[in-house]
Amino acid sequence: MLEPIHVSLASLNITTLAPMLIAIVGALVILGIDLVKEGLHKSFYVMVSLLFLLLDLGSVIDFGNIFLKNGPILGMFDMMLIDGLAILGQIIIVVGSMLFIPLALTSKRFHEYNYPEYFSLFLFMIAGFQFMVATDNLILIFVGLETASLALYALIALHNRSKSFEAAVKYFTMGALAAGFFAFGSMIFYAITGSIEINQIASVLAADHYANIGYVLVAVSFLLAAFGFKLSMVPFHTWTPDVYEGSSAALAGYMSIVPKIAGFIVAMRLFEFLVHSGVVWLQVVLYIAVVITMTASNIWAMVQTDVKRMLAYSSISHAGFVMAAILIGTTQSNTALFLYWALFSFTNLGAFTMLWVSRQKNLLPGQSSDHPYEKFAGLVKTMPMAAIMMALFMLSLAGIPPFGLFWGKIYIIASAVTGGYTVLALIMALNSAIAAYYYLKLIVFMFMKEPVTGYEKYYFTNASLSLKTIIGIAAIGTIFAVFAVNPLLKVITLFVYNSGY
Amino acid sequence: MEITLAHYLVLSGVLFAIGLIGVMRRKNLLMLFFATEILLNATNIGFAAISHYYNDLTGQMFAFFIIAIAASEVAVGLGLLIVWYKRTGKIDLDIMTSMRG
Amino acid sequence: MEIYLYIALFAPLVGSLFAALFGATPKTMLTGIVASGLLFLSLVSSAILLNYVMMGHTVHVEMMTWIATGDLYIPYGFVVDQVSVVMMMVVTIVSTVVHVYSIGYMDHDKGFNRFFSYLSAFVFSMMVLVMSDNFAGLFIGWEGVGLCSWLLIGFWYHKESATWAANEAFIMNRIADLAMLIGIFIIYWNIGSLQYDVVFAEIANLPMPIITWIGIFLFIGAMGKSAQFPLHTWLADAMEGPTPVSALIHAATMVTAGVYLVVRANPVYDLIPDVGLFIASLGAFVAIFAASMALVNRDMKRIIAYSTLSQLGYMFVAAGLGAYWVALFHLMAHAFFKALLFLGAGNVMHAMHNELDPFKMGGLRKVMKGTFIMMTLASVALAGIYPFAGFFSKDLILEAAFVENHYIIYAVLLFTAGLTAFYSFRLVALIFHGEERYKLFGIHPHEAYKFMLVAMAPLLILAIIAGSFKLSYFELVTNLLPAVEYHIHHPMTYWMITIGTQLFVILAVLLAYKKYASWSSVPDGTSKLENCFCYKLLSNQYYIPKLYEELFSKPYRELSRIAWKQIDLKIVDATVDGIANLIYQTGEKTHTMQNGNLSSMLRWMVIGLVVLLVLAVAFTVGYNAVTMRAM
Amino acid sequence: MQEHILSILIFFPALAAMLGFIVHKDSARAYGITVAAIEFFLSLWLWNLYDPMTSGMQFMEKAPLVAAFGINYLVGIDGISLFIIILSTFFTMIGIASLTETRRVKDLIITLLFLEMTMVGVFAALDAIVFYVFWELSLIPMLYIIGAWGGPLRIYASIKFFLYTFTGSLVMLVGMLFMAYFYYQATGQWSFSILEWYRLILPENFQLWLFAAFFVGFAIKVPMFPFHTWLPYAHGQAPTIGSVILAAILLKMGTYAFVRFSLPLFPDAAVFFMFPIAILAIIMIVYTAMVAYAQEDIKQVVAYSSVSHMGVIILGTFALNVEGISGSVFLMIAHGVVSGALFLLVGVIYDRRHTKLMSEFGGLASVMPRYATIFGIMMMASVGMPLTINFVGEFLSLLGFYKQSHAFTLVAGTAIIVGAIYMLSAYKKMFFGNVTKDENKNLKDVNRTELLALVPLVIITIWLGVYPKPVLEPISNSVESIVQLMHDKAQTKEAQARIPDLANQGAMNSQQETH
Repeated sequence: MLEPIHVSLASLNITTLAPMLIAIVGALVILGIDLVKEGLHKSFYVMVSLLFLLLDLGSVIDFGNIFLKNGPILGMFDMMLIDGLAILGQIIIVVGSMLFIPLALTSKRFHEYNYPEYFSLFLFMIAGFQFMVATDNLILIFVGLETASLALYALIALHNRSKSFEAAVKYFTMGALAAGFFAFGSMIFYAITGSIEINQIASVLAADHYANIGYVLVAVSFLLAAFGFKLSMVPFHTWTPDVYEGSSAALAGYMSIVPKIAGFIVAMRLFEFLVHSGVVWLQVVLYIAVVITMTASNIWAMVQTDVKRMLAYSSISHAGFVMAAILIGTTQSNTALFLYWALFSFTNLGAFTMLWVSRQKNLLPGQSSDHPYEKFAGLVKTMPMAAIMMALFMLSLAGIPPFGLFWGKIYIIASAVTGGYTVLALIMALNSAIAAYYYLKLIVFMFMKEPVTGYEKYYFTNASLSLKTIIGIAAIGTIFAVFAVNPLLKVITLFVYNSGY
Repeated sequence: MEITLAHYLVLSGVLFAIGLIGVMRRKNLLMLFFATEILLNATNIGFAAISHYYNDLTGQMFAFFIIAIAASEVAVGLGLLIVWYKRTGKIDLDIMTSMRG
Repeated sequence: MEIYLYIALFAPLVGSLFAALFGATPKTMLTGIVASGLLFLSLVSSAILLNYVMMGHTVHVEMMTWIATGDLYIPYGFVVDQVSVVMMMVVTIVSTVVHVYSIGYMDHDKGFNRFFSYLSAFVFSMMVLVMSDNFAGLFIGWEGVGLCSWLLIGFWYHKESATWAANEAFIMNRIADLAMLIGIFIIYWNIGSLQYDVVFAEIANLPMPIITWIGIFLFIGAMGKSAQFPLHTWLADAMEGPTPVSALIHAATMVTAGVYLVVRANPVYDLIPDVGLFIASLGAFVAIFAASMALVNRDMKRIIAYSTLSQLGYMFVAAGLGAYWVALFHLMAHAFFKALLFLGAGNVMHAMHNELDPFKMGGLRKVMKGTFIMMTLASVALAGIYPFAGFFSKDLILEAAFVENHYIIYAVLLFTAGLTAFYSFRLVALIFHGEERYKLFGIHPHEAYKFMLVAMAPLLILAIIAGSFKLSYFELVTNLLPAVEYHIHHPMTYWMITIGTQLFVILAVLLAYKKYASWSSVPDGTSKLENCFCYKLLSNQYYIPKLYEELFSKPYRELSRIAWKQIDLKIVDATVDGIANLIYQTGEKTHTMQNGNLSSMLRWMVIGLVVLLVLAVAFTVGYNAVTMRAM
Repeated sequence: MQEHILSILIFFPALAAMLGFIVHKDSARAYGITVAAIEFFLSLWLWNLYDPMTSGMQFMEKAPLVAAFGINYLVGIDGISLFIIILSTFFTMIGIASLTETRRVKDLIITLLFLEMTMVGVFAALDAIVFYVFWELSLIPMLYIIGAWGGPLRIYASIKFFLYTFTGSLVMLVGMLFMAYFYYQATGQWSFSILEWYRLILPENFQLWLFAAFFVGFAIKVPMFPFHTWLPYAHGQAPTIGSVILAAILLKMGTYAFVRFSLPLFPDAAVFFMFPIAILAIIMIVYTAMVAYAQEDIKQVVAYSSVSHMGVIILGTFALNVEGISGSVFLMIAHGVVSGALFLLVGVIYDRRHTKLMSEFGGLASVMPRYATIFGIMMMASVGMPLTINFVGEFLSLLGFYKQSHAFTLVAGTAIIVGAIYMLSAYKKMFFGNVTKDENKNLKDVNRTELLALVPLVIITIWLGVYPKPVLEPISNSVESIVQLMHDKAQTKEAQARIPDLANQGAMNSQQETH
């Protein structure tokens, strides 16, 4: 029989759970309040969620300080690992969520925001993502991943349009398959090394000099497929455009940011040690995957007729771009990843919010999707400020200086240069040129074409003060990013470097 | 014949392959969900066997978690399926193509 | 003295700008008078400078910097020395006359003011050309006269032929100018300066090939301005301009700029006698070549233009043979009588309502006595009959050729002298003698204004007496130019040659009179002569303009079209668009993989996994194979 | 204020543009003229403050932007950039003053003011990233100007313009990052300061690659053959003001960048690539001149003529000696003035007839004499008549390159022939002959507003042609220091031979100065 386990509470270091617990408690509180009093206004839930997220953020930052003093913190049988990556990841997750959750405060009514469950699911999802990034235990990663994903499927479906259900079902099914890949991959690693903790796997593999290289590669193949799905690498990306189109613009924007950063951090933990251990196969495969993902999705984005789908493909391309940082695997590139994503989240927040504020209830005759380019034709004549804002976000996405993403872009390309990936750097640069085409296309529609009648009544109908504020924040973040880059770089480098990446 | 770890793993692999084929071939949403369950359970067999082989509980723990997650997946999946069925009266995959390109 | 230099130089500019002020307004007599007055002022200043220079001084000023960078230093420097002062005198005399004359000639023209503006601007450019103390300054004037020539040839811009001729002249000159620029570049990079004094002092230290190249390129430049073969076609076409322009620019001054350049650069050409010989040979060729074309031409002005061309050939012979002072002397004499001839032709044109075909004139001496006398005397001078100016200068050239033992050149020139006399008097005879064929066309000719004739008088006098300046001229210019005297040592030979020449020339004159003085009908292209090959060859200018059209203009036009339509649009641009389209089409073709069907999406995932697994297995197999072999 | 004059010059128009949103649309044009005039006088004041005897950078300002990555806001000017900046502010002023556009003038003015900021910024930037920022940023206003106020193909033209130049500059960006990385390897610090890069001596093979990367960006911008095909479309479709700014200023960014980056950073590579580039330049000169000759649209003639003249600028730049580079920098300004004026002139006739086909005109000289005169002067300047501004530049550029290759210069020199061919024939088609079209019989001559824009250009054309010293001298001084730098950095034998050593020519210089 097994010996009873004696564990002292102190050694559990249960506080490492604090950020996630805050989110979970928040979710439960919202459910509890609903039991007590029904029919509260959505603004109440938004604010409660925001408050809990603030607390969450506070505790993460607290860990940040501890980390800088003492180094990585372990807890819960060493399952929790609070290192620099975890902290940075959580900050981006929580801040990103805080920026997106006020998008519920639309002026139009959407039924999903009347359910308190929406907000509690949202918080559960955040807790899931936080778990994903704050561990190197494959079980916990799996649990976090699934918690978040299941909540996300439900959130998408809550948008209550037939496309949303279709999107949710597609996402769900493919997610289930990806979960299978992940589990199977983990199983193979477990079989080879007898461990499911990434750092132990790494040390075991290193100890026997990758004797079972074949099995390792098979395992990596499965994990790559699983994370390829999560990070929407070609050809595992097929869900992305459909899901983005099906879900509300707010949620689509959210999906383009937060789940991805969680995925990136796990990918970093999983793949970088392999890249560094000289698994040439992985380098080659990642190289190919990165290039194909960037290029193919750019090319597909060019031919889209719907802005939201275009942005979906564009975010695939951006993900591919950032994936290059993992391939390069230097401190600089990992720093660049976080910098890029932080800047990207501001810009994408703005872009998707702009779509969100002009959401239509009913499609016009002949209109096949929510946000066709024609909808924005001649916007500068009807709403110049809106057009300028949208153009600003597009230019930033295209990497035109001095707007936000440009700085992330040059830092990643610079890391490719310093990492010795010259050709990759060139491919990345040239891809920006292809990408510029479809971002420009929207600008062309907005600034150089005559308005198409029928759409004008939808512009900004969904806008409320808080949405405008969010757009303003995003715009300021995008324009003045250059002043934020230096402090961001310093902090990120500190965290990344001290985590050993 | 003694049943070794290898047999379990082969079984696990075969089951996984069956699951994959099911995922690719099935047009009925419900059957599709079954196929994904097969995938996960194939993994479970593998974990249990390896766990026994190493005499280490971690694998079994992983299997437990997978079971739990599979269960919640089914819950969410069936929920979606029911709503979809209510809306369209069908659970056929091929009608689910309103978004493309 | 500097003040006179500046007056001589800038008075025409002031005149030009003054006239330009009234450029768009209707005719004001004032512009003509002011411009002419200022030119006269320039003439006076030049005369004062001439006097000064004759006393053995030179004037050299540096007004200000033009271009200075690196080691290059080009000032606006002007020099009045023995050579340039001669040119200044020629230019100012002829142009003053032409200005005054033009007041009458352009009397009825709408562009009266504009004309004076251009004309004075031309004089200014010409003065810059002759007075500059460096090659770059010369080039300013060089291009300036080209520009004014373009403006003036195309003065009647509504005429297609005029504007065409203007462009032709400009572009052909540009070809030569390029060579001139290259010559300047060679000078700069080998000597480090473009100042005449520095260049001529250092030139002898350069290696021979470089001097040769300098000489060749500068001469090509001169060929363009002086319309030497093969860049000669523009000069005849340039006759589309108003006649005073032809007199001033295309006879007296601008076209002699090439000769001036060779004379000015004599230290260079002295070192390269082979190039000099080439120049002389080309000159001789052009002399006879142009004269032959003048024989049959039926356009009064073109005949005179060919004669100009021919005389330029003479000048180049002299310059090429090292007889620079002779070349300059002929230049001067030629300027006077040729300008006179042109102005006379202008009078005739006026009288004949712009009719140019001498066969349609005849018997004009009765109504145009003054013009008749002047043109006849000018032709005598041109023919080189004693004691007119042409005799002295032309004879010297012949002597030079003879003395230098270039007998072929000598023979050619001698023969050309006969031709010259023939076509000159053919023209005079056709215009002024014989039947009054103009009556057939209902024209009532009248003599030109008195003051125009008076204005021409100085030229007439100079055409007659210029030869008598020979000695003082020789003394003057040989301060600067090599003082080679060409004396045929044997007096007997000398007299035989001189008298022989005179006889030959007079014979040609008589022949011309005999054949044309009693001409009675207007040829209509049916006569036997007009249909013989030689005649056609000559009247079509040896088919050279046609050849140029076929060989250069048309292919260039065609090539340009091909460059645009075929290369630029269909290759270069199409490649760029092709790449863009390729990318776009790839997107169009492949984005259907996103067919929205969940099954196929799942299949893509599995395919992705399978590909990864296959790669993994392949790599492992390969890896193991490699490691096995290593063991 | 003097220490910050460059920042003021850069950001004043941008600030004014922001405030311009508030200005009522009827007053927008007056506002634009006012702002542009203030900016222009500021730039004149800058010239006044500039010390022409100093060859180095002046009015330097530095502020950290991304200190961790070595990116600083670093601006400063020398003789090379000073005059291009003045040209930019001048043309913005002239352009706005002569604006005849009636559609959405306010938007146009604001866009132009933003464009002005980017132009001044590019030429003042001494930090590669700051340079790149302004470089890219300048595309956007131009994109908008072409795309929103252009002709029927405007969208195609504007996107082509944008994407083509953008693609090129991305390659250049990679080059810049490499350069910074080399600097990092050499010194352990990141830096994008051009001045610090100047101190770096790179191995030749790196130079070649980096040169090529920068070249792609610059060559497309210039535009060099065969990357030039965006230009005819851009010019053909752009409104007058767009063409004017594009031709006068934006194209100069490419050639300026060659002088600022390619030459001093990669002297060995510059020598290595001298002849290939010279061949391209010659193709530009001759081939494009031929294409210009074949055009039917007067604006396209001017557009292609721009490419042809840019060829001479490139040639002068790669002469790699003081004469050539000074000449090419001077020619940048000259070409800016002349081609800007020519585009303005084309705009004048387009406003009246709404066509640019030469076959629609003919005999304009009698209907519009003043117009014909000004056009004629500018045409002659474009053809390179001495005593006009263009001649000085072309003469020096060709003179400079003659030192490097005689045959090439001879071929390139045909510029003065082929240039005359297309220009004169175009002039003949438009202005000479009889007035054949009834529409042309009552055309109004240039009016006062147009004269206001054109006359200053004529004056500059002649003034700087007659007396280029005030501009040429500072340029020459700064160029000398660049050439010396190149010589000092040159490693290959060939480069050392081709790039003159000015320091050891002191004897010769002093001899010249005694004049």
